[in-house]
Amino acid sequence: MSSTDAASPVLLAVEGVTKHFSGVTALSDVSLDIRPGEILGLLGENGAGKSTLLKILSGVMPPSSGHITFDGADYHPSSPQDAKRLGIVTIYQELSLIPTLTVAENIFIGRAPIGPLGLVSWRRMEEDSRAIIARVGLSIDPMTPVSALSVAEQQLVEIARALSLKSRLIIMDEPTSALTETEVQRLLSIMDRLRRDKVAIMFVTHRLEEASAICDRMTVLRDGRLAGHLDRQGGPIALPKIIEKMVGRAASELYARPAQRAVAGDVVLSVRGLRTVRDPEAPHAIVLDGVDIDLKAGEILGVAGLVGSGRTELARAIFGADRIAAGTITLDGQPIAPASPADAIALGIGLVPEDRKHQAIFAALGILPNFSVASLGTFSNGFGFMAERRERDALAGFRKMLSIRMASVEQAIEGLSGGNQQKVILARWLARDPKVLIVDEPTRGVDVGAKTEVHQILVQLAARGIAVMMISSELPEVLAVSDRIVTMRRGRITGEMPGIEANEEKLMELMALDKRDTRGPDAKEQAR
Amino acid sequence: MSVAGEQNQRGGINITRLLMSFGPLLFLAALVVVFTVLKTSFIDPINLFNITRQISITGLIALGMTFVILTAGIDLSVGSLLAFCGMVAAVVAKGGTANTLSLSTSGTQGYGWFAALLAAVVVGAAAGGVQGLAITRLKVPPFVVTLGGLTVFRGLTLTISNGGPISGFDASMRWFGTGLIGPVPVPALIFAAAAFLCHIVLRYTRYGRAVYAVGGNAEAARLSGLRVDRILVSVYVIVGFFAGLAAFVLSARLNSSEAVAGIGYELTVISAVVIGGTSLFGGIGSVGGTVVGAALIGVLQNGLQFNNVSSYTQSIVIGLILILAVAFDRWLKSRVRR
Amino acid sequence: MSVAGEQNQRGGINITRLLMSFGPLLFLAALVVVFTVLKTSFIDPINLFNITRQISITGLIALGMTFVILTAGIDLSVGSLLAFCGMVAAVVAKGGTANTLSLSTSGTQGYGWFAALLAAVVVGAAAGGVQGLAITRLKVPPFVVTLGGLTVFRGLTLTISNGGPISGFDASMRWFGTGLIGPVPVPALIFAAAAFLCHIVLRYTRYGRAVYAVGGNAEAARLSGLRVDRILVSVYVIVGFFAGLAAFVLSARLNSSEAVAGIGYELTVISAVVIGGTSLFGGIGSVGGTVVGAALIGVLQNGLQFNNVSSYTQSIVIGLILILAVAFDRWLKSRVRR
Amino acid sequence: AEDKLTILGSVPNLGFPFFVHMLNEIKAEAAAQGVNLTESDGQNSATKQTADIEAALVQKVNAIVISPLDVNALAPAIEEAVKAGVPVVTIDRRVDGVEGILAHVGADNVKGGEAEANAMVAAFPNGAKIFHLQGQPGAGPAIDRNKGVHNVLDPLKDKYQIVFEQTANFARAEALSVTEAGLAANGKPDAIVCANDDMALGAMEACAARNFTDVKIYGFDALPEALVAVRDGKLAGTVEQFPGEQSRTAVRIAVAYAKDKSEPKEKLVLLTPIVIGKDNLDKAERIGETK
Ligand SMILES: Nc1ncnc2c1ncn2[C@@H]1O[C@H](COP(=O)(O)OP(=O)(O)OP(=O)(O)O)[C@@H](O)[C@H]1O
Ligand SMILES: Nc1ncnc2c1ncn2[C@@H]1O[C@H](COP(=O)(O)OP(=O)(O)OP(=O)(O)O)[C@@H](O)[C@H]1O
Ligand SMILES: [Mg+2]
Ligand SMILES: [Mg+2]
Repeated sequence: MSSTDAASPVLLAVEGVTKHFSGVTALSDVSLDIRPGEILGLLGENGAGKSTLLKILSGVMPPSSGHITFDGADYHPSSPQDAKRLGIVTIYQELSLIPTLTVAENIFIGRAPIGPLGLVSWRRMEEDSRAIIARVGLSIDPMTPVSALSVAEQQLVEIARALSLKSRLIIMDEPTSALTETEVQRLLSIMDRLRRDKVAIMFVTHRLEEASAICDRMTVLRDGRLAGHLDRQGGPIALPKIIEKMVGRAASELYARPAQRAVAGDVVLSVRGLRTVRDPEAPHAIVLDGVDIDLKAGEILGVAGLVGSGRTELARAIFGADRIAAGTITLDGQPIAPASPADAIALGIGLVPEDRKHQAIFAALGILPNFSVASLGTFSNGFGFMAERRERDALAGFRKMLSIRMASVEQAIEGLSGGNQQKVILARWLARDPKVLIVDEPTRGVDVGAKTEVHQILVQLAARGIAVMMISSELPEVLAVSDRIVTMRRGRITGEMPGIEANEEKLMELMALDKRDTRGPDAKEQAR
Repeated sequence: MSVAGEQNQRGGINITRLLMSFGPLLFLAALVVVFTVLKTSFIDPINLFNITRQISITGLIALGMTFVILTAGIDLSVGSLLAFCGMVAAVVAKGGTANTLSLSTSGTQGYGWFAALLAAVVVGAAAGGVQGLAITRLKVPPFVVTLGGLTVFRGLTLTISNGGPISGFDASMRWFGTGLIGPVPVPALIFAAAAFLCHIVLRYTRYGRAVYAVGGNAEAARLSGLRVDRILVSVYVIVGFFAGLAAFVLSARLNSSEAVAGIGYELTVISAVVIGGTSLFGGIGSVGGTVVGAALIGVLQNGLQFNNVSSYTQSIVIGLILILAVAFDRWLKSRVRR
Repeated sequence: MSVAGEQNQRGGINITRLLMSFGPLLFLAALVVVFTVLKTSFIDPINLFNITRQISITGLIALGMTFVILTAGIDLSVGSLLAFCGMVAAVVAKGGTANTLSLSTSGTQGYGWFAALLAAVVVGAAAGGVQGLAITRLKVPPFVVTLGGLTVFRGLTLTISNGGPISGFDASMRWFGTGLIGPVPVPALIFAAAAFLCHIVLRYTRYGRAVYAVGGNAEAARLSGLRVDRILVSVYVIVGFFAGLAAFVLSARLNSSEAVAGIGYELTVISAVVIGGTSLFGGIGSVGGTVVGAALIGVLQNGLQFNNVSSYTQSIVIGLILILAVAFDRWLKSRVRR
Repeated sequence: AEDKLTILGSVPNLGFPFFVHMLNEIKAEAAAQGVNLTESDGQNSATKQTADIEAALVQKVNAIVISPLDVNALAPAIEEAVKAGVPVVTIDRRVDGVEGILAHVGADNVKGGEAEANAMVAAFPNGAKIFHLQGQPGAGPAIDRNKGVHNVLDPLKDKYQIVFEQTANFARAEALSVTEAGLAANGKPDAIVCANDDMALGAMEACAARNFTDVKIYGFDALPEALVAVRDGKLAGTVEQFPGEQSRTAVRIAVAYAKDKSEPKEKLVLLTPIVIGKDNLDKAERIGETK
């Protein structure tokens, strides 16, 4: 990889940018610069101010003070169009696709190909977008509405759209948070190609290996301030150096494998021959095709698989969120048939869903109601009145235990950084003290420090005898925390091994015998 | 984020809270001042009690509507449902559809005020429940179901009464519309008590929390174990109950149940809720706001009539003030960012 | 994904597409069959043309409302705005507010039909634009702004005409309401042409696609570089334009502009749009659906009248069918995957 | 029944008892004459009433008896009927400018308003302080009745002051709260003149609540409920326009023509509206319903 050509002129320079949100200082006197053909990593813990900085650069919001130049000229974008016109393209952390429109239309939003009469040519739009998404490895029908896509697929569409725009600077805010290894690798190689074409890229991620592998330089933020710059000098920037800058102290080992625990107890949850039906409301959902799985008390079962392998569907089926076509589920030896999440929860099952924004948080509500929504029974008296005192005490406990950073429990949850939102959702389920806890991508968008904390929490839960099922697209994470690992592909379980024997190569082999082909003939047949 | 920042943040939030409830309240206060300056007798207790009595009918329905709108729903049928419940109450109170025209009927034929009240609220709640089921089971949007309800209930009302009013209730029933306890009109007391109850339910109970959660994000609420459909049905039952209660009070007040009662009430009621700061997208709002919103509309109408403003001009002024009140509220809130 | 899968997928989409538009259409067809069986003269061309003429007024407004609802907005002011534009058109056509009652006025005093038409649509579009600006600049929700507009425009209309109608236009203007081209009523032709144009704009222009995008997710649309506020204002201009056009046609048809015209139209118009499958949450819907929705309501009203169903029963039946039509559409869609 | 004649009976708005009565009388007379009746409710919309006429023309009714919601707006539809050779008899509200209408049977609303105001003036020879409750803004009868009242009172401005004039949309609940506001703002008036009985009854409740039992309240339409109130001395009077008689006469004329083309004796039958007070209750058409 070519290192930055120090002689090339600075493309974008940020000088002393500060941003206040009514009392909160999200950014304080931050400066950085980026040159053409350079990949600059922007790193920092949750809430460090990365997204805020990127939003300023892409014209979503103005800075409170500070100065920005682009191409040597003053740059004060008043809207995203201004940025776009200059060739600054952004992939936002919260996905910004239009769910009701097709993939093709999302890719060509505002610039649909025009035919001879000045009318939109749907045929060309479809063809061109098929080629564009193929670049990122997607082969879905471009005329599919985005609402039918999984989070990962949406993220790929968003990336594809950004890449298809003529750009000089691409800003990527956690583009890989929902992706599995294969897609990530593909993205990294595309980024490398763009670098050779002299496009500048600003890249935010909490997956430090990725950042280390691709970035030429890194700027690290801590508490809204500049914590320092790191440079690739000959080799990739070492992880401990990054972590030290991020958290302000020497780094412990990143994915410390927790000490092996006592062997797990009895089987708590047992699934046999689980099949699901194709849901007309979510036609792309993977159909489970006879899943058998056992979950023991006190163990963490890691579930690995590529995007679209059916892990989320498995979790939702067990949780009563989707209809089941065939198969049995037993809990503590008793057959159960949860018809709704409420039933599953009453039986002692919890689920932290993968799509935080749409499935977990109540954006406009305070942290307190967000926390207690699944335990209203616990936090209310016999007459149905809330025991707010107890509720607050419980939240205070979790706030400390999970080190959730918030201004106050009255604050609307949307004001928290993504990682802290995730911790509140975890607290929601911990408060219920479930028998079985399923976590789907529990550390999506969570920073390294917090990630380790979440892992520790999961381990502690298991140690208390809770059966934990962890779905994750990050193999290092699966390897680090799982006592046992199963792999899935095309709605089926393809392998199982003790965590201690597993490694990335073995898992990859079980996950991906062929290319992403989730809607192959057998899956379809099953759908009838 | 520094500790100072945190404290600041907290202070900021409190100010916002205050302003959030004060926005419409400030506007209301300003209106009262203006009308008093224009004509001092405006703040005569008699007139103020008139206003409270006048807002109590739509105010009661607005309380129920607050629940509905908090779940991101809407109920356009309330005006027709009010007429329907009023007619049912009249039939029960008088023991038939026959119109006893004497205004001093002792009502010996009928079943008395209590049965009438019960009939009104039970029918209202049941009708609301049926609409709630249509919304949750048939997956038809609330706007459509209650728009259908609007015409269906009106048709039913006209059918029952054959277009005419049913009039003449006994004194014990009329007391609920025209009586006073001390200087305070009974309808105003009923409204105040109902508002207090609704406030408690929404703010301090498990059920209230669930209503906000469903409105905030229905999918997340379902995945958090709330029985979303039941809660949705329940809010339509509640608004129907209040439409029934309001119908009873209105009939008692007018000494008559009319087939044309409540036409256009849905818009007044929804205005009250929205002026009070409740979001039509659900999850945000309060009973206190609704009370202030209802009061604002009542004061505006009364004040303009008080000054004998022509009805054409009244329409124009009311429309503009409605928009301005909400704009002012938005502006205040945007000053104090979350 | 395999090639077979893709084809399947695509096939699925086409079937759904078809059914999406066929849901209300099937319902409409069923209604026509039922009414024809009940009384054969229902499908007399004369009656069918009557129906098309009858739906053309609310249908025109429904076309504009489709744009608004596609952006997740709503416009409650259309009925009042129609009355307002009609009054403006009358004043221009007659050169004053004086009421000439004769049906055969030659209208020499006024400025002729073209000026009247122009005035109606310009005033309508401008009024819509003002409301759009209030929505985007003052950040007041569309429901509130247009509810305010509903009362403001009515008040203005009454003020202009001092409560009365303005009647008696010349034959050239009346032709737009009562004329025929071949066997086809002119209002129906105007409606058809406007519907075709709207279909092209929404389906085949960048502007149209932007309207869908804004309705699908306004924030995402903004981040994608669309000028969301401008698009929002534009849809209110469009619905205002159509309210003006409808006002002109209505005045021409009735030979009179009434101050009470259009009361309650907002609900009929929104019903037509929603029955046609357009989502009140924005982003989903089509002009074809709206036309079918408008036709469904027209056929229903005409058919019931045709069979001399009592007007009270008519209300009940129309309300129920409205709900059932949408429920049927939902059910069809849930049967067939997207 | 094949050769039975069919007529269309159309009224402006069946939400109001006045028109329910009118249609009931049309129904009764049609039955008495042995013809079929197609009913139409304008539902307070000129377009709806127009559509009903068009539908009836398709069905080839033999005659139309109609009380138009708005005389101007319904004129084109009526003209269409006339052109189609269907005899039309209008009730209550007269359509000018359409040639060939068979007959009109009515009592002028302007005249009614004048009668109402005159009755009030007669009750207060020395002048009075007056509240005036108007009907729905823009509605035909509201305009005409308002005109009638002002025709009488405007020249007498010095003695008869209208201190409070508001619309209550023909609705009882609104009349109640509007009157409450009026009483609070202006104190007790001598008389309240209302554009229909529903508003008069609402105003009556508002006065009763303040114990202003000697305010003279005048209504319009002579509904049974108002007649009872007049009898009990709670309303001072109400205007009788004989809608039932109008309707029956209109049906008779229409049927006679439809049967054998017999032209009516008079093309214009005008019944003079009278004010029903305590002393002439027996003149009220619907007094029989007040038992
Ligand atoms: N709209 C807002 N209103 C108030 N505070 C905000 C807002 N947006 C961000 N903040 C605050 O600003 C700080 C920085 O947030 P930002 O989203 O930039 O963090 P981040 O570095 O992107 O974190 P993450 O890695 O979790 O995405 C946080 O403390 C957050 O709470
Ligand atoms: N909440 C949901 N409701 C319906 N379908 C969903 C939901 N979430 C995901 N899906 C479906 O899942 C499909 C993708 O597969 P899925 O997300 O199950 O794979 P996965 O193995 O969980 O992989 P990943 O978690 O990486 O996306 C999507 O096409 C989408 O339709
Ligand atoms: Mg971020
Ligand atoms: Mg998943």
